[in-house]
Amino acid sequence: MLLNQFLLLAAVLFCLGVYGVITRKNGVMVLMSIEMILNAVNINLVAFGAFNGTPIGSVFALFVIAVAAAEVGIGLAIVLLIYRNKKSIDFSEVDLLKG
Amino acid sequence: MDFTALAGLPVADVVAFTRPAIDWHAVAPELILLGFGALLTLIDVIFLDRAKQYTAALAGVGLLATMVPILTLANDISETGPRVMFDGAFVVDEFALIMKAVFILSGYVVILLSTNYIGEGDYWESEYYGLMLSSILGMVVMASSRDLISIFVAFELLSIPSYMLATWKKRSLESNEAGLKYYLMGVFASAIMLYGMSLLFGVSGETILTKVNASLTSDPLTGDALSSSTPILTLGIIFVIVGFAFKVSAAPFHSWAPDTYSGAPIPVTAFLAVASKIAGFVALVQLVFVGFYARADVFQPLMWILAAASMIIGNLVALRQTDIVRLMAYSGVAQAGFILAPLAVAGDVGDQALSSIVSYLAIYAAMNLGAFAVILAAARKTGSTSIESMNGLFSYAPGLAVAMTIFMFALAGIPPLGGWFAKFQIFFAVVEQGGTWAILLGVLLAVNSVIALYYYAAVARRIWADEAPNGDLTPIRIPASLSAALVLTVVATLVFGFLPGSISQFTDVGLIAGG
Amino acid sequence: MSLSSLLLFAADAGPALPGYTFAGPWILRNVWLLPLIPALSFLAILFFGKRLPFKGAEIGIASVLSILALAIVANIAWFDHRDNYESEKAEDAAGLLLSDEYATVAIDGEPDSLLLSADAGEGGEAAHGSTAVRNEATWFQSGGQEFKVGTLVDGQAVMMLFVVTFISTLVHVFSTEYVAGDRRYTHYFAFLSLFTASMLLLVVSASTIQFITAWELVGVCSFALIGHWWEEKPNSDAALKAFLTNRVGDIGLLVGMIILFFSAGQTFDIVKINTMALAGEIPQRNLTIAALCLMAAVMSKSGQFILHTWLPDAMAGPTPVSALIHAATMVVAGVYMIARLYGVFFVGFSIEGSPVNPMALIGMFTLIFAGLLAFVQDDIKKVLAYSTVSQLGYMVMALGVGAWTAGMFHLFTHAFFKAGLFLGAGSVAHSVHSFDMKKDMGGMRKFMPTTYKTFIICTLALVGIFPFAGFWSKDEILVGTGGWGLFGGTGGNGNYTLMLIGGIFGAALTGAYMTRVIYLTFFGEFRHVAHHDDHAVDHGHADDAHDAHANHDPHEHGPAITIPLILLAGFATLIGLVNLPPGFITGNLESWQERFFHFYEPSAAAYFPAIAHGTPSYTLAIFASVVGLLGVGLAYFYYFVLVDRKSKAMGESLTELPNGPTSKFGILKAGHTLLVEKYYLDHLYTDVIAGGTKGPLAKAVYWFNQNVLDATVDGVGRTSVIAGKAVYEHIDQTVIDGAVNLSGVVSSETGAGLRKTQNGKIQQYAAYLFAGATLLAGVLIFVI
Amino acid sequence: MISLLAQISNGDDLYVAQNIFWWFFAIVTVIAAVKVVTTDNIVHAALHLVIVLAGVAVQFVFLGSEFAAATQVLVYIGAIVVLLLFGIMLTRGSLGDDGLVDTERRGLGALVALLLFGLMAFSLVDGFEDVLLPEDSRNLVEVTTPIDTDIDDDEFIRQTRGSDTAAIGDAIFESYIVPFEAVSVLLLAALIGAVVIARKE
Repeated sequence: MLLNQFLLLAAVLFCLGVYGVITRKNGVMVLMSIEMILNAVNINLVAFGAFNGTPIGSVFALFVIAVAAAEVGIGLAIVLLIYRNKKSIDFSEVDLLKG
Repeated sequence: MDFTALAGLPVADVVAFTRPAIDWHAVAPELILLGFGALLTLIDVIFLDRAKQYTAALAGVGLLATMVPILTLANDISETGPRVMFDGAFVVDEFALIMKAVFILSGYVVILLSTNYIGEGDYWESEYYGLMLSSILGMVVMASSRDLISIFVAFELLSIPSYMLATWKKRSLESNEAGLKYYLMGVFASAIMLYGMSLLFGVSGETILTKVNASLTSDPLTGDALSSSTPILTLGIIFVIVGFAFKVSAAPFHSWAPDTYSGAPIPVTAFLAVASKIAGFVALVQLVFVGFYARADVFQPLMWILAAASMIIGNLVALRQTDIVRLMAYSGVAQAGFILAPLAVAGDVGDQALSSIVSYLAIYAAMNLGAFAVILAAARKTGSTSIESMNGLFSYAPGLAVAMTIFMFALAGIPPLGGWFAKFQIFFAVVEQGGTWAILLGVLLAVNSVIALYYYAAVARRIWADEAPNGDLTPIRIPASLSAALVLTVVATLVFGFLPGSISQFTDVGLIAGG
Repeated sequence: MSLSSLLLFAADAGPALPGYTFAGPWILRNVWLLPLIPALSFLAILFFGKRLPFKGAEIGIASVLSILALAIVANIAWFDHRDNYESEKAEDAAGLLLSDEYATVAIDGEPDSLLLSADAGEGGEAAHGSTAVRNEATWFQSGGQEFKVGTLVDGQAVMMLFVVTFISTLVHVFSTEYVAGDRRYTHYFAFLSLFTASMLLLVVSASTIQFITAWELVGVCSFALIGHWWEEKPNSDAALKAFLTNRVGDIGLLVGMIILFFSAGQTFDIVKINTMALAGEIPQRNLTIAALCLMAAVMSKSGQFILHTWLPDAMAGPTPVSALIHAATMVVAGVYMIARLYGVFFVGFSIEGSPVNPMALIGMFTLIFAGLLAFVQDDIKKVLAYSTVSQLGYMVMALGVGAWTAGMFHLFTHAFFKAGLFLGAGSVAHSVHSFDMKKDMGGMRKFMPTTYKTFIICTLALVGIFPFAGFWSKDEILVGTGGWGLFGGTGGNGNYTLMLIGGIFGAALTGAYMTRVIYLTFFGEFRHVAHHDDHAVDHGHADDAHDAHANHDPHEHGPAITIPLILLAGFATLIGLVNLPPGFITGNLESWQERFFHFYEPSAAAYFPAIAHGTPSYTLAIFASVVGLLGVGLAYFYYFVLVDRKSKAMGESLTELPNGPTSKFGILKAGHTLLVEKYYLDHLYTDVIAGGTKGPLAKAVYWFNQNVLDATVDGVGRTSVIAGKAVYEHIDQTVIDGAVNLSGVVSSETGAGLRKTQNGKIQQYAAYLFAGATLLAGVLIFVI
Repeated sequence: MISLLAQISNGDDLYVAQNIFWWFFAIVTVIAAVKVVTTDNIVHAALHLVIVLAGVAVQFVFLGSEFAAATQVLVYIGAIVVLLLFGIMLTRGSLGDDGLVDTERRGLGALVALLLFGLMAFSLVDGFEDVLLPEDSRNLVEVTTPIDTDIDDDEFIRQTRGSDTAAIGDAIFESYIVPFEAVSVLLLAALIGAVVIARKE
């Protein structure tokens, strides 16, 4: 199989995630897009691990997964906090600070 | 492709596991910090509210205790050379130790700043300090990381607690927003950085920076020597650097900084603006000097652009700020531009660029923490961080006014205060290289230091020249810990300026040991 | 011929002497004491000042008195060293013990077969060169580069040490009364001490990096002292303007010094840089660029056109500060820097043998330009400020034409008489609580006789009237332009004819505007009316503190103010004699000529260029004096005759001739012929044609008197005023200030535009992040 | 695709079945991913996300990294998606279509995403055009020591099934012990912090 098959698939997922984080208003949906971006990176890492014949790719991916879990956890905590204070998780309304 | 694994067919491979040799002395700072963090959590769990008043002190003691192995290591290393562990993933050299010391000391000052703020503000205390310690642990680990995975994890370890610290004023919408923005931008930045790391890992098959560096000079497929970079390498290097450019709030990746700084609790802002930013620079320095050094044709132009953009954008926008914390944020963007400047010539004048950056970081920590200490103290009375709230500070708090003037002029680079030496060394390193682009960057540095003076001096002018709001001249009660922080930073700023040798003898480090 | 003469000859014939030594008298090796004492005094005043009976002033005065004493000792030690060092060395080499004789020879000036030529003219000076005394220590080390600090003491430095300490002492004394009762009295003295320390540090700097530090420090002190009464917004604005304008020049300073650093093989050592520049070891191109950059610093610090705008504004500070900082010391730092790095400028601008160079041109332009501006100021301090700018122009021009000694000599004399003028102005203003000559002064000679007399003396010195100090130094500058055969002047470093003309013209301007000041301030009737209170608000000076006296008549002050004035007037009278031109006197006293040149110019040192000296000419001196007096005369006629006559006629104290339509009518009625240009021809025709038949001669004389003389005076005066006003309003206040402000506005507006991108929407930021990363990567992949 | 066709026409040793599977999963994943970022229904988005995550797990299997695949399923699908669903519930996201989930920033988002993709695709094609993956990456794991029952303190010698799981474990504890410990601190800190942030006062 071609290495680029995987890499390009990852690139597609990455860019879709980017599109998502820019356009989604709902906080939880932004978090979902972030997960997609991180997954894209994981595909890259594992594919390169296979390409180079080393387990480091998978190791790296595992670290990313662990960190992503932590990140999504606190991301959700912050989203919930904002929801409690604002009764809304519309990120486009979170713009008190600017200038 | 092999589906045998899926089918579960046994394959009799045998792999040896070698227990890695661990140099306990070299990891002692991390372990002590970890121990105090755990202790803090345990005490909180066991004694609950009864221990609340001691948590700040315990955190402070923990940081100071961490300085002990750092000093003994420094002594050791000067005789035996750098300690390298885990195939070069973890290195304790002069650079690492200096930066660790800077992190620990600035963390200590931040804790001094936090003591009354957090205690009086009815915030979660022991968790606050616990998270602060774990973030500092991340920084300390970062200073020794010479490996992509370690750098990534250290980056996350120092970032994730600070996302939460920025949100710590839970009932304040501004604080929530500050935390959210910081969190989201941080996650996006780490995503970009990870993508870049994946590409670099892909072409080299390694994560140890020295090995990555070695692989950058030859084509990953053919093994031919590369005269210039390939798109894939360029993309990888740039994406990794962008991730840290976010952390150091370099333009155009600075947009989170002003918003986060102005919304977060002020001690946390000081922490983000100083310790966290320095950690970003430490990572950048390690990446550039160890990981990408062979690809100066990529990182130099990139750093040039980032430095120039940061200086210009940071300074220009700072001119229009009305909030002192936002002003500090934009000034921080401009300062980041200054610190990035030597990296734009690092390929040619490596040692000098490195030591100028290290000096700048140490001096920057003192000046900026001091400025935030004054802002914090002034806000105790005025309850506001608008620049107007600094008006007439001199008439009711002359000590603070003098201190703030010192910090402002130091930040502006007026000799003989600390900042001048920092700026001077940067300028010196950049011009030393001597090429057209370096000279142009030097001119930009000079011009920007003048622009910066406008807003720094404007703050000083308000302090001295304007009337206090409502003619209220009641003095500010400054708690002991805050005074201690002020004294420390003022002394450091003055000493670094008058006796630059006091800092340059430490920061005069050679190229970083890569393991 | 003795052995020692052979040695001296050998030195003459060979390469120039290095020009410095690390040995020498103790005081010259330890001049770092001079900046140290006031620095300590600064701290002492800050910490203990308020608790002392005189609120810290006593510490300040004690410290300046002690450093004044040290400076005098240093000067004396230098005189001895200057004359005897070479002979001591020669004697060491030859094993002879002639030092005593040499000392006598040099000091008494008795002709000696060995040193005849050395004393008689410059020809022999090479054999008897000046040897600077150095001392240094390592400040810090960085990147394998040692940063040294040290002291470099030569004639220039000891001269400046004396000027700074002397003026500073007088200003301290003056200030005890002038700012008495001020609420920041203690801080004021603290900053005076700090300023003195910084200035002395600058003076003795041996390395460029140290020089830059001191340069910035004096800037900060100036900022603090200009803004001393910061409660008034104009004052603090002025302080900021001064600071910012100076920073523009500082870029030049920094860049220039860095270029020199690298060009001279990575050294900050001033002596080495100069030596290499002169030895041709630095490419001419580098030197030129460095000199141009440094010129920017000179322009800002020493108020040269076009970066001079801060200096008049800086008059918002207390008057003694203006006298010290903005007349005698800090503003000459730029001139001093040129003199210090003269090798660089001399080679960089090819001063030798060319008819024009940027430095001379800037100096000349500034001296004329500022002279014109001085005409239209109503604020006495602003007149003096523009006058200072103008005189600094003279100094820069002098250095630009290669007349090093003339420039430094003018710096020296100017310090005394201009400080005297400023303090005099301060004394007057202290009485009337205002600086506005037109509204609040007039007739002050009756109230303040001492101030009046000293002010007149200092004015004479400034205008360059024989034999006051300014005459000698200005004449020497004109001589130094060199080469214009018309006045018999010869020598010099080039044919700076244009500068000669400019300098002479500037002398006329000086005479004219100073006469105006004298009239408006000291003559006529006291115009101070009860509007003082509004007035104080407009001007916001120190004198607000003295509102209690507001309604008293002006009166002379106590000794703390008059004694400094008298001392400065004395210096303004006599100090010019220290550099009598060669050939002025003959006989036994011949050796008293050119003492300033002899002791203070570092001749024959490798770090100093071999400059040629112009030969003085009586014709030139007389011509320049006449032109200067012409300026005085015209202004005198206008103010003391026409305006005075008009004032008496109208029964009030006028400040200029009324020239509105109604007053013209009044003029005709009163039978006075006030000639405004428009009516000039009408009068000519009516008088000549109508009066031609009766008493033609008497009529003609009368006509000549009334029309031609008056018209000329009036025309010249008015033209100058109009020119000055036009320049002031259209160029100085609009174009230059505009340009200075424009950069700020553009930056600020760009900032405002950029600020809009920060719209608070997090996802917008995300887009910036990703787009930024993409664009950066795209640029680096596809473009670079 | 073109290179794939080229391989077929060249008669290279092709894994046709694998490629067909791969394309099937890839297309499904991409379609689901598009739905995640475009659908107006937040619950649908979450469910589509499950498909994407599962698709990524399949990619890991294709790449011979079963351990990563298993972790992917456990952590992402098992934990993170559940967490997100809780988030949706707690923030009372509507179960039906929600017109307010998108912003007007679509054009910008599309532009940035396309530019980014263009850049990545260009670089990837330029760098790895037609590069084949090794047939079995695990063959490269070298056998260093024969089986030995003597276990001494410093050198553990284990029999392994030869999967990458063992190699991963070895790598983590040989070279990446510091980041591993750091991640544990990180998870603890995130846990404590998230509780403090999210809990009601």
